[in-house]
Amino acid sequence: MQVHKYDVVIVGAGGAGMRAAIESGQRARTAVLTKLYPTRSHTGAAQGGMCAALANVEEDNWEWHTFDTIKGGDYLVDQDAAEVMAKEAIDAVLDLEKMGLPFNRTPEGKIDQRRFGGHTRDHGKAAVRRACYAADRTGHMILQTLYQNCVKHNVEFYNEYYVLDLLMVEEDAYREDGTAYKQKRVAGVVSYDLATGELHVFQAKSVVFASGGAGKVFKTTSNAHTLTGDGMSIAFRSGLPLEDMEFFQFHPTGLAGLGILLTEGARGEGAILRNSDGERFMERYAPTIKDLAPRDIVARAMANEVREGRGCGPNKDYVLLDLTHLEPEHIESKLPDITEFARTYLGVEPFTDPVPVYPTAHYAMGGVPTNINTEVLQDNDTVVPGLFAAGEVACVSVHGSNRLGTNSLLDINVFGKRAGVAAAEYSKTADFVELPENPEAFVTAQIEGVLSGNGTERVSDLRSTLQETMDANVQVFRDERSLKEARDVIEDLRRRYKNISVQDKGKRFNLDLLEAIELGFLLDLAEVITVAALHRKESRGGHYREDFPNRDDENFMKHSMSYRDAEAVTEDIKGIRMETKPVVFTRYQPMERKY
Amino acid sequence: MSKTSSGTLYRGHEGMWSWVGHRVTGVVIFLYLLVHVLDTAMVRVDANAYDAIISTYQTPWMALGETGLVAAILFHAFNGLRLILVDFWKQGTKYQRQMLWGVLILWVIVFAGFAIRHLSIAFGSH
Amino acid sequence: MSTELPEPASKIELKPGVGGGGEIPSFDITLRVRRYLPEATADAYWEDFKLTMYGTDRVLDALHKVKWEQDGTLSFRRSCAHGVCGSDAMRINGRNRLACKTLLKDLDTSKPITVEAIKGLPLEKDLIVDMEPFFQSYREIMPFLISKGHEPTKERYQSAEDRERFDDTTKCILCAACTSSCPVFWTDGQYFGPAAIVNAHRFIFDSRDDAGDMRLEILNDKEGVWRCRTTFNCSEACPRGIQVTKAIAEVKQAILSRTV
Amino acid sequence: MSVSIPAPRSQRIDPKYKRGPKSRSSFEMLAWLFMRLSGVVLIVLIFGHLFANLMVGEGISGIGFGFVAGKWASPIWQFWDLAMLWLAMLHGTNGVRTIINDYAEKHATRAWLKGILYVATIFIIVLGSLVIFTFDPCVAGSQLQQCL
Ligand SMILES: Cc1cc2nc3c(=O)[nH]c(=O)nc-3n(C[C@H](O)[C@H](O)[C@H](O)COP(=O)(O)OP(=O)(O)OC[C@H]3O[C@@H](n4cnc5c(N)ncnc54)[C@H](O)[C@@H]3O)c2cc1C
Ligand code: HEM
Ligand code: SF4
Ligand code: F3S
Ligand code: FES
Repeated sequence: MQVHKYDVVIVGAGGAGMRAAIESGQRARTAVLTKLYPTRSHTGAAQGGMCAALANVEEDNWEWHTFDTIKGGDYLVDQDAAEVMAKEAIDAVLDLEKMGLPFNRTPEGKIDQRRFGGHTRDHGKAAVRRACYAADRTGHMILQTLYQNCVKHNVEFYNEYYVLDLLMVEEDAYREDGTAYKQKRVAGVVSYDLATGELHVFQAKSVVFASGGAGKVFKTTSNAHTLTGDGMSIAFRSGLPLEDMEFFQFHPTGLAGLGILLTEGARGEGAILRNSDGERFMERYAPTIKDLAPRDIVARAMANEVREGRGCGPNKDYVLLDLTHLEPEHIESKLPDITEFARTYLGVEPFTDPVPVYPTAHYAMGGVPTNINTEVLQDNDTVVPGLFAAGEVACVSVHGSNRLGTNSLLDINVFGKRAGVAAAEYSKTADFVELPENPEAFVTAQIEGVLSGNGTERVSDLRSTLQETMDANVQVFRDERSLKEARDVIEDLRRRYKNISVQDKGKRFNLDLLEAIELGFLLDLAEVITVAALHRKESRGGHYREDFPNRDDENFMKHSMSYRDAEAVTEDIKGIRMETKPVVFTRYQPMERKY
Repeated sequence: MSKTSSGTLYRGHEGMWSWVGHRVTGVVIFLYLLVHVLDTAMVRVDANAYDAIISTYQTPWMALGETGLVAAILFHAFNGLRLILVDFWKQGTKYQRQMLWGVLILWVIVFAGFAIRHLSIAFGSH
Repeated sequence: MSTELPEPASKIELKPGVGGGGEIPSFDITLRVRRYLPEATADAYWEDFKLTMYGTDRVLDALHKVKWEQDGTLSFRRSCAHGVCGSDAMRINGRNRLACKTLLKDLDTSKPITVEAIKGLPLEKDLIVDMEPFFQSYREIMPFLISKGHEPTKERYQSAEDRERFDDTTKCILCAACTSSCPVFWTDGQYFGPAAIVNAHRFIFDSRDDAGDMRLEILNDKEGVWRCRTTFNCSEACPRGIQVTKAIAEVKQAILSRTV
Repeated sequence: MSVSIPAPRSQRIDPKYKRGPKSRSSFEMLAWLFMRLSGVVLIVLIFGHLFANLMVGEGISGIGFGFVAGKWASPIWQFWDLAMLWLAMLHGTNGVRTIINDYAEKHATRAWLKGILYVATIFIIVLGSLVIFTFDPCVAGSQLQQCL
């Protein structure tokens, strides 16, 4: 084992992590630990764009953007955070341009902007062109540009270092009203070097979590194989809460079976959805706007068709996205990417045949709770000094119960930057927190446990069972029965997880071992998601309970906070305590969400 | 680095094989040139010795060798022109494949012309 | 939407087979993987795996199937699984491709499908190579925008044509398929390699950048652009369809016209 | 688990990939340019040479001391062959130099091979030039009329 000392340690080198590193690297001694080479992070997969009210092509302002964000999130958005994000969006885009990001340009040479779902002028009057973009590779360009600037500023990367534990200490402390509580402080992290199998402990004054999403909880997902929610799960295991985990966004049009995303733009250009009878089924669910209804409505309609036996394909488990009535030239010029994906991955020629699609798990609205300064909260309002989080792993919460397209790339830039600055500033005045004795003990035991286990269960079997269960029971439709079923399966998988074995016992590039550990993270999160979903007996944004189909502001206009607590029992699950946290309102009162 | 023994040959496309050809022919021509200057240098030493050496060039076997050499020179020369076009002509990289076919066609034609004439002289007049 | 589209039929006849039912077509393949387990054997060796795969499966799926069902020690990098992250460049049937973008049915499945690590970088385990030398070359060409003078308060302007000038080379995902397909790089590891040149090109031809000369100077090295023998392997290998050799030619021209 | 292997990345980057100090001059560029320019000229020279020697008249059968003497009697052919000698040798030498750079990994090997190459090249160029400049039609054994 080796010990390294840094002022700031950043976990994750996606958009959020690298944006933080650029700020922090110039102010304090910074290390970035990442399980992937930075340019492999999933931020690179984002296509659509990044919103900011630049008003380059038409009138716009950040207040409208704030409103759209809040309304899009079905009023579960913390409005102070949404204001910060919309206000700082403009600088976030300009910063990226100055760093060299090659945005598409208007004829005058300014950054071009285009329309995107849910972004409107003057509180919903009409669609507005707010998304800045670089062809259909906006995320790729952001990721590359940020990495380039990290190279410029000589940021120290530890590539293929898996962070497996967060080191924190607890101190007795007293609130203003005199009540005692345990104050957590961050001491560092423990990481596993993939190439050598050695453990490295990083002692740091500030730790920034930016480890991205957790889409692999589901089977059908637009997320990468490596998005296993490590950061969320590590925080949860360390006794920190997770906020709003029941809210997961399902994007309607993922390539069936694969989950690869086909942008919303397809339907914008006139593509329509059909079931196995060739029916344009959206006519039944949203008679006026049909296929262009909001993401959650379309996704539910698709799932319903399949559920009622009108799915297509050998297993009747998907519907069709029909572009065959459109002009080939038009598709080719507007949607080159999705036509290429359909051709490459499904062998379907979209000009002549409809493309199999199904909702795909896309984005975790919830995560590690933070305030607008990206400081992680250990309860509703106590920050953990030195611990920060940004990006998909965090929940500030700017997305509430449903994220608007293009707001995530914005989120990672705005709050990534804030996290980098805050972490560096904090490290200037803070002292190192003493490492606990044997800081690596937990991880060593965990690894030894997996390596020496010679049980009969195979990691891949457990994982696919988990993912299938989640797809079947915790996807766009949920009700008490399905959630309980998922809960039972997860409980069973947890038991079976104790009996796994891996074949690779070596130290070098032991991905077999890491997949086993990642499965542990997934099981944790699946459980939290399911319990939180059971707990929220209403429908809001991405969370739709068939047994409670309406929004219930009276009882549920609040964030959910899941804690790990050995004593507690929630919804028959031992070890999870559910609490709530009020939503921050500044000026927009909840209204019915109608477009 | 035996442990990293390299596995199969890389199955490149036309561009790679033409480069292999260009390199091999280049070396062959170079080696031939070294010898050729040495033998030609005999004209400075003894006319008979020179004629003796040249007469070996006139045997059928050597004639075949000469033919091979010319084949190599022709390929190297035409492909060299292609490479120059790739480097200097704006559309060069786009049409490199087509140009390679051009090189091969040109090569076949010119080489056939040469071979007929040369071999008929070499084999015919003795 | 402003343009009036003809309202599509609310119900159409689907072609047979599209609507549902029936078997998923499957086929058997042999995956011949170049294994190298440094902790077990000194040498690399071939190992065959027999698999039943489906029409939409890619080489990556076959590798996963081996790893998850037959041999957990098989090691390879992957992440996005749809050709945008650049993790899984490997030599498939002798040519560099991304495993996640290569459909099995497009390969000849009557023969074993060979899968090996990319060439020219130190092999670490099975299909995993050490990427550090590759990224080192990338970092050396100063892959970031350098502009002199005052920072504008708003964005710098750039015409659509100027933006188009370097569009092709912005697509690079640093997968190393190009560099590890280059015959020069295989034998001369010091060659900067096509990927580094592509990324230099991206900045040299960006109208906002002022450090083109420095990058040209870096590449006017004995291990720089002049090492390229225009073998085009890089262009053929690039999964993003970047015209790599063309970019290299443009950099050569730029160095020439700058010095001559 | 019996084989002992060096820890990967212990020396982050294998020396094989360590570039030497940056070359300051534009030598490589000039060499590259020379390959292309000399190539174009060589096409004319070599094709002319082959045509004159192998295609016209009696072709290869006609070549002998007399043929050479006849050609070199003309300063044009003398110049032609001299240019061809120099260009081809320099072109070929530079080509082989590239090849050595490509395949010889060790610095010392590179240096040795290139040393041998350059010695051979200088020897051949000097020898060839001398032969052309000091050509004597009446060298020993000459059967030419003017010498008899
Ligand atoms: C297909 C697709 C399209 C999208 N399109 C858009 C769009 O158009 N607009 C938009 O705004 N948003 C879009 N999104 C959402 C957005 O891209 C993501 O939410 C965002 O990029 C997340 O960035 P991140 O920095 O938080 O995480 P990531 O980019 O996922 O990075 C995570 C990082 O954490 C590291 N990491 C993870 N676990 C560990 C560990 N245990 N130890 C060390 N390091 C670790 C990884 O190596 C990686 O570097 C899209 C998402 C997808 C999947
Ligand atoms: C006939 C006219 C010729 C032309 C047009 C020509 C053209 C070229 C060109 C353009 C190159 C550079 C290739 C590159 O940089 O990738 C080259 C390389 C080379 N040439 Fe020639 N050449 C000719 C004759 C010769 C002769 C007569 C010799 C031998 C003495 C020769 C030997 C070589 C060698 C050894 C190389 C290096 C090959 C390599 O690096 O792979 N060439 N030639
Ligand atoms: S140029 Fe193409 S092949 Fe090379 S690294 Fe970039 S994307 Fe990969
Ligand atoms: S493969 Fe290599 S030789 Fe040049 S054209 Fe590409 S860099
Ligand atoms: S896994 Fe990302 S490119 Fe193949």
